[in-house]
Amino acid sequence: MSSINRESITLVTGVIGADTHIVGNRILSMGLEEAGFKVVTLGALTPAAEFVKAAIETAADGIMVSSLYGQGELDCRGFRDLCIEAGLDGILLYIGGSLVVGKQEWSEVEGRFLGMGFDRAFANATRVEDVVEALDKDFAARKKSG
Amino acid sequence: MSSINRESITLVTGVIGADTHIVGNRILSMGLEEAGFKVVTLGALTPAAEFVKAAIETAADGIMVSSLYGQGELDCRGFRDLCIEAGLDGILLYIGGSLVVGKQEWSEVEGRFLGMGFDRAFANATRVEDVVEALDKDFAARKKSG
Amino acid sequence: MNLNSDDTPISAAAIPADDFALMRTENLARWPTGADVDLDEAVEFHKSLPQEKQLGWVMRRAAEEGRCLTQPRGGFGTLELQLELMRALDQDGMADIVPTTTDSYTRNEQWEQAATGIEESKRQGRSMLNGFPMVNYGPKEARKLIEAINKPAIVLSGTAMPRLTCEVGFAAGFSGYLGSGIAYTTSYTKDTSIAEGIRNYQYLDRLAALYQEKGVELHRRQPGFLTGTNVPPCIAIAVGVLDALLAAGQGVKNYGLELAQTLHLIQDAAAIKVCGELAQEYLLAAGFEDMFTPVTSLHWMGAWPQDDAQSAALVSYGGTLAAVGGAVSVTTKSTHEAYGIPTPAANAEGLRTTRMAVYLARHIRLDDLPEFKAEVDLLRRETRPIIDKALEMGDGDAALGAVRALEAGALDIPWSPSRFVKSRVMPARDADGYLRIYDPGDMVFASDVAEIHTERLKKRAEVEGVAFDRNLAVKSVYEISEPLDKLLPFPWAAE
Amino acid sequence: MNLNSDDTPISAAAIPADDFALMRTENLARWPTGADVDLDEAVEFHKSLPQEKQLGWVMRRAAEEGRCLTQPRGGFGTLELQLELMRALDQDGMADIVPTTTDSYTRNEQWEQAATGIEESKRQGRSMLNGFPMVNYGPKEARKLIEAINKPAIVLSGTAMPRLTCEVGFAAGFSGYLGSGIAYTTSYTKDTSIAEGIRNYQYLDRLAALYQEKGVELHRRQPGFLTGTNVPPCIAIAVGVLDALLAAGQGVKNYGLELAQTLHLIQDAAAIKVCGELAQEYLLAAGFEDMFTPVTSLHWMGAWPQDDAQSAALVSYGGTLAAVGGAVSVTTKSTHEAYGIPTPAANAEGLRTTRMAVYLARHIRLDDLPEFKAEVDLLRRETRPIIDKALEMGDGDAALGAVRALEAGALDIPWSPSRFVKSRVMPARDADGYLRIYDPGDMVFASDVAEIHTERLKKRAEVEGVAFDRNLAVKSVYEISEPLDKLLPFPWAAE
Ligand code: B12
Ligand code: B12
Repeated sequence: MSSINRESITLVTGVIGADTHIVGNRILSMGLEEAGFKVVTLGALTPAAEFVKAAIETAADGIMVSSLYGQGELDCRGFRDLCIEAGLDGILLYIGGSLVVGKQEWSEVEGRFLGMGFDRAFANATRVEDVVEALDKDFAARKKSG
Repeated sequence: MSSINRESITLVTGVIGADTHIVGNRILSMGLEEAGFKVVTLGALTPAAEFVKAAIETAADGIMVSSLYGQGELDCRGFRDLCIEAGLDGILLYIGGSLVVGKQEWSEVEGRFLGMGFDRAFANATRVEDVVEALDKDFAARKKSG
Repeated sequence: MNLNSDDTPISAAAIPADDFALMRTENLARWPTGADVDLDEAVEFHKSLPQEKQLGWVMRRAAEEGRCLTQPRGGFGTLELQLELMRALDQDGMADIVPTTTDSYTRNEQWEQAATGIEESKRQGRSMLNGFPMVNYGPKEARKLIEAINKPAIVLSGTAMPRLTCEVGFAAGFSGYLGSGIAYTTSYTKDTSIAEGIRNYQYLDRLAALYQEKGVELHRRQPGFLTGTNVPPCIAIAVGVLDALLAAGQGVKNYGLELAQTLHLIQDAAAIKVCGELAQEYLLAAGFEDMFTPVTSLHWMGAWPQDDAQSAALVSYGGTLAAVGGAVSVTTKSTHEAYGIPTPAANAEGLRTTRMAVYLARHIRLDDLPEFKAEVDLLRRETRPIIDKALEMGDGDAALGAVRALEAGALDIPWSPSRFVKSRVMPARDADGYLRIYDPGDMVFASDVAEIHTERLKKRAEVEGVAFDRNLAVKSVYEISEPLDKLLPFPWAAE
Repeated sequence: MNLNSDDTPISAAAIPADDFALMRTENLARWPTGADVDLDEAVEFHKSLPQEKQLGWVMRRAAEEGRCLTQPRGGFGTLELQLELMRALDQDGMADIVPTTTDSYTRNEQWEQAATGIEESKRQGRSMLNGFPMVNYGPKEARKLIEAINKPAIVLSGTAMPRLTCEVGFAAGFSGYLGSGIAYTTSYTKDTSIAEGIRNYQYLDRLAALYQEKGVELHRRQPGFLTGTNVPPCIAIAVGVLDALLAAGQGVKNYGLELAQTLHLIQDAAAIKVCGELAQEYLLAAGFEDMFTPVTSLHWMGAWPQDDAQSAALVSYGGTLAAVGGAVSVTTKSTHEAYGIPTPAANAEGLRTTRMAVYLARHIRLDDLPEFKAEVDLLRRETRPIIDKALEMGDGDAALGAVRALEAGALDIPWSPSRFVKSRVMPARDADGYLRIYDPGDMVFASDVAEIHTERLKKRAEVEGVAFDRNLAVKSVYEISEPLDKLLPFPWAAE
């Protein structure tokens, strides 16, 4: 944790698709800022392409996608490919919220989203502290390896 | 229903075993009396043998056993035999209440008590009207066949 | 749709009949099923329904008789699934009002995509849409839903674009319709201007008024929950009153006002009382003398706990709060809320638990409790200035006032996704469990009122030994969803 | 047992130490495990427990801190099943107080039969007993239960014959014990005289006082539910106060009073308040100045509905009522109540739902509500004369007074199985949901008080268009267990 400099890291946040659930995403954005990261907030109802555009424009290190309304599974298909096409090869991709319709086994849900190319997926009781911890770990690992 | 004369029918009521749940049994007794039956009330905490003794003494036509506390399954074993031994061969035996420990499939519970020799078993939401209806039916049938 | 583009100056005045006829023609031409909307036939159908299947009548009777009716939410992606759901809610759930929630594509007027969703749902045998695609099925098919139940039916469609859906819904025989220009635009959109949202709902209200002119009293309803997230009653009521003025302006006579529960028995009862009161006060002042404005209480709209047993208490308490507060109806959730759209069975259970809770508390009223009276008084003092300010900013016009007040932040909505809302106001729960305002943003409260909010929240910070800062607001978003061992641990656990 | 046969005149005086020593020796000799009871060893064990596992301390702290603790009921027929149950209630249910309910054979001191029950349970792999056979297992084995949990444990044993069970329970390390001479004898027995029941509980109280003398403060508790069936608060409180006087007479210092919920928010809050008040009033008047008498509220003790969803509302409302009433603890039931003894999981869920309900209502108090004040006043005017009359009939002795008052019907218990109770009093629910007295039997109320009861019940008969007769009482027994379509049907259903 000590090895990374959060101020040098830019994260893009937003809620994907036709989803208006902004609360958790805003709290997350506030928390990441407080923790020292640079945060670019796209807000609710953000098409996948806009995430990528913003990430390019701000030379972001990671994209934090929220999805609550249950249709995230449809909205997120091909998200990693979009990033790669835009030249954002190594960008860190996190997803969090209520990712699917109805009550489903989390391990399965997680697997589905990791399969789509997200580096991590978070269930809806996730607290910001845990996200910060994961970010620190992942960026520290990248620093070492990269 | 018209064919039977309730006043000529004597029913013994009571709560079997170490069971103190008197409320339903008392309401049942009150209701049977109101419907016109002769009712002999033994009250709560009545050993099996006392039912039989009272039935003999009052030349009863039926015994209405209540059991609520869950141990009725133990208390009622051999009840029909006791009656037969005492010469009460054809006496009508009803049981009602919360007959077993815990939430069990009613059809199974019923089967168990019918197997013990009860003519009918009633679950705990039973209302007095339904009991009266069953009694009328059973006594009418007996009159015809007997 | 030139008659209602953003160029037209917005106003609360009724849409003239000729203009409206034109607007309707344009609107109905947007999707094939629009052609099946036959207003006169629909009017006849509504008139042929028994009174107890007409929500306008049912709401009036419930208010007269002091009932608290139950209503769930619910929508699935195909007619077959929706029929099954509505029958279950009617029969197993004993819902007094049966809902049809539309799916998100329908809400966004993406009917092509909704069509795909129907196909996918049919193929997979389960709902791939989060609601019923009302427009795609059209009024003839949707009428089967009305025929399948013995209760009145209401359309629930969280959107700023209800124009075609409302035409289809009313024509199908739905006698209730939830939604309003200010509440839904501020909570369901990012880039839709408030004026546009208001115009869209003026269309809907004008349509309801047209039915009224033809002798059918439909029930229109304002969704007071807004962002559902710790919305203080003063804000919910202010928006409700403004939305009611807009509906009245179009000629609506039967207009429900919803209020999301704060989960504080006294605050919720006070809110229900003040909401009904102020709605009438402002409607009368604006010259609308015969608008019926029953209040509906909504089960907790914020984040729910993951534990079904904990959620059961929220469901049940939701019935208690509605009954004690004297709400005319209560909109229910289920123990599945934290996870996803409930199964018909879970939804029906939520209805029955709520109904029993309503039964148990039906005699309780807090009107004479001093703490209740104080809260009523405070709430009036909080709310009137917000409405007055908005009306003033609109030179007396509720539509214009709402747009300008939201722009300026004089009327503000917490946690709103909309670009046209400041969303700087920050509510938090105080030490006594009341929802208060930590940061008013640009909203202006009388200094003694503001003082009460600050003092109560400072008291909480003190009691909990935490800083008096924005975290109080964030914690209050999480609070009700926290596990019990955090909310109420065994107090003296071993180290 | 000559020292306490029915020949000995009954009195509320403390059992002399010598006599008590003799009684204990006789008592412990009745079943082999009695020999394992070692009082001094037990005292050391209790002292070695952390405070939070000692119910006497926990109840005092809860009262000081204004907490409402949760406690379920629960007992299974073998040690293994009981261990599993108690762990589940402690951990999954977050119970603040963990129970061991004994089985009915144990309650009736039929230990041979209990032994068969244990065997049968083991053979069948499911509990054939409706509780834990505490005496058969004895203090050494039962102590494993105390060691398995992190909370205080209480023995629940509805019986008039607690002598050996209490010896074993306290020796095992249980720090709480529910039961009392008047309440349990009138509700759990048919042929046991009230005097005998009182004597048996005097033994138990004297034993608790012996622990107290040796520095261990156990929590004794009076089971205010009696027959659990529509017991009006005035009767429950009168019995509670008399039982408390009896316990005080033996030297008990930490004595809880239970009250079954009437399910009326205001009546229950009033009952909790008046119960605590009058207990202290009469104890002080009798010279007992330092008895601690916290009040516990009990989830609905009458018949439950068959529908889990409906029952969930009773569970949740039970938490609400306890919290709003300011009870120090609440004893919970589960959604399985109508069917049978709940599974550990269902029992734990009932605890969590209740706990959440307590959390939600923890700030609500009705003390300043005029309707509450009126009910408090009425309740005082109902209850004091009952207690005064009993004490008068006993020439100032609570034991003698209780026996004589019950015999005469001046103190009466509805729906009692006991030959020694008139059980002519008939309660019924009034039009506002309050439990009132339809027929006082031989109980004497001031005429203005009696008038209120009659008038309220006549109002109900009128409202419902039924006769003012005994059926009101019978209907009130069924009421809460009725299905929802009977309790609260859709009001305007088609014919
Ligand atoms: C509040 C709420 C609303 C509000 C939203 C207000 C707003 N503008 O934000 C309103 C009332 C408007 C609303 C509307 C709808 N809602 Co809604 N809503 C909720 C509710 C009750 C709480 C959500 C919330 O704010 N939680 C609190 C925040 C703090 O938590 P969070 O969002 O989970 O975020 C945290 C974590 O998940 C994590 N996190 C979030 N994003 C990310 C991203 C990353 C990268 C990481 C690492 C972590 C992370 O960190 C956050 C902070 O701790 C949930 C149910 C619930 N959970 O109790 C339903 C729920 C999400 N809604 C639901 C639905 C269906 C809808 C509607 C379609 C409803 C309808 N039928 O009308 C519409 C959606 C419209 C649309 N187009 O989006 C469903 C989703 C169904 C599903 N997934 O299966 C839910 C689960 C309710 C249900 N059981 O039906 N809703
Ligand atoms: C009130 C009550 C009590 C009161 C009883 C007061 C009294 N003296 O009568 C008190 C509090 C004292 C009590 C004590 C106990 N109870 Co209890 N009690 C109940 C409760 C809540 C309601 C029973 C009742 O009165 N119902 C109302 C009447 C009108 O209905 P009813 O009794 O079912 O009777 C009707 C029908 O069943 C039918 N009927 C009844 N008998 C008969 C007979 C015939 C022949 C026919 C045809 C019909 C018929 O007609 C009646 C009138 O409509 C039930 C749970 C429930 N049902 O909600 C538990 C319940 C019966 N009790 C139970 C238990 C375990 C006990 C105790 C052992 C508890 C304990 N652990 O301390 C003790 C028993 C002590 C003993 N030795 O008996 C369990 C039984 C468990 C099981 N069967 O698996 C139950 C189901 C609760 C539970 N879920 O744990 N209890």
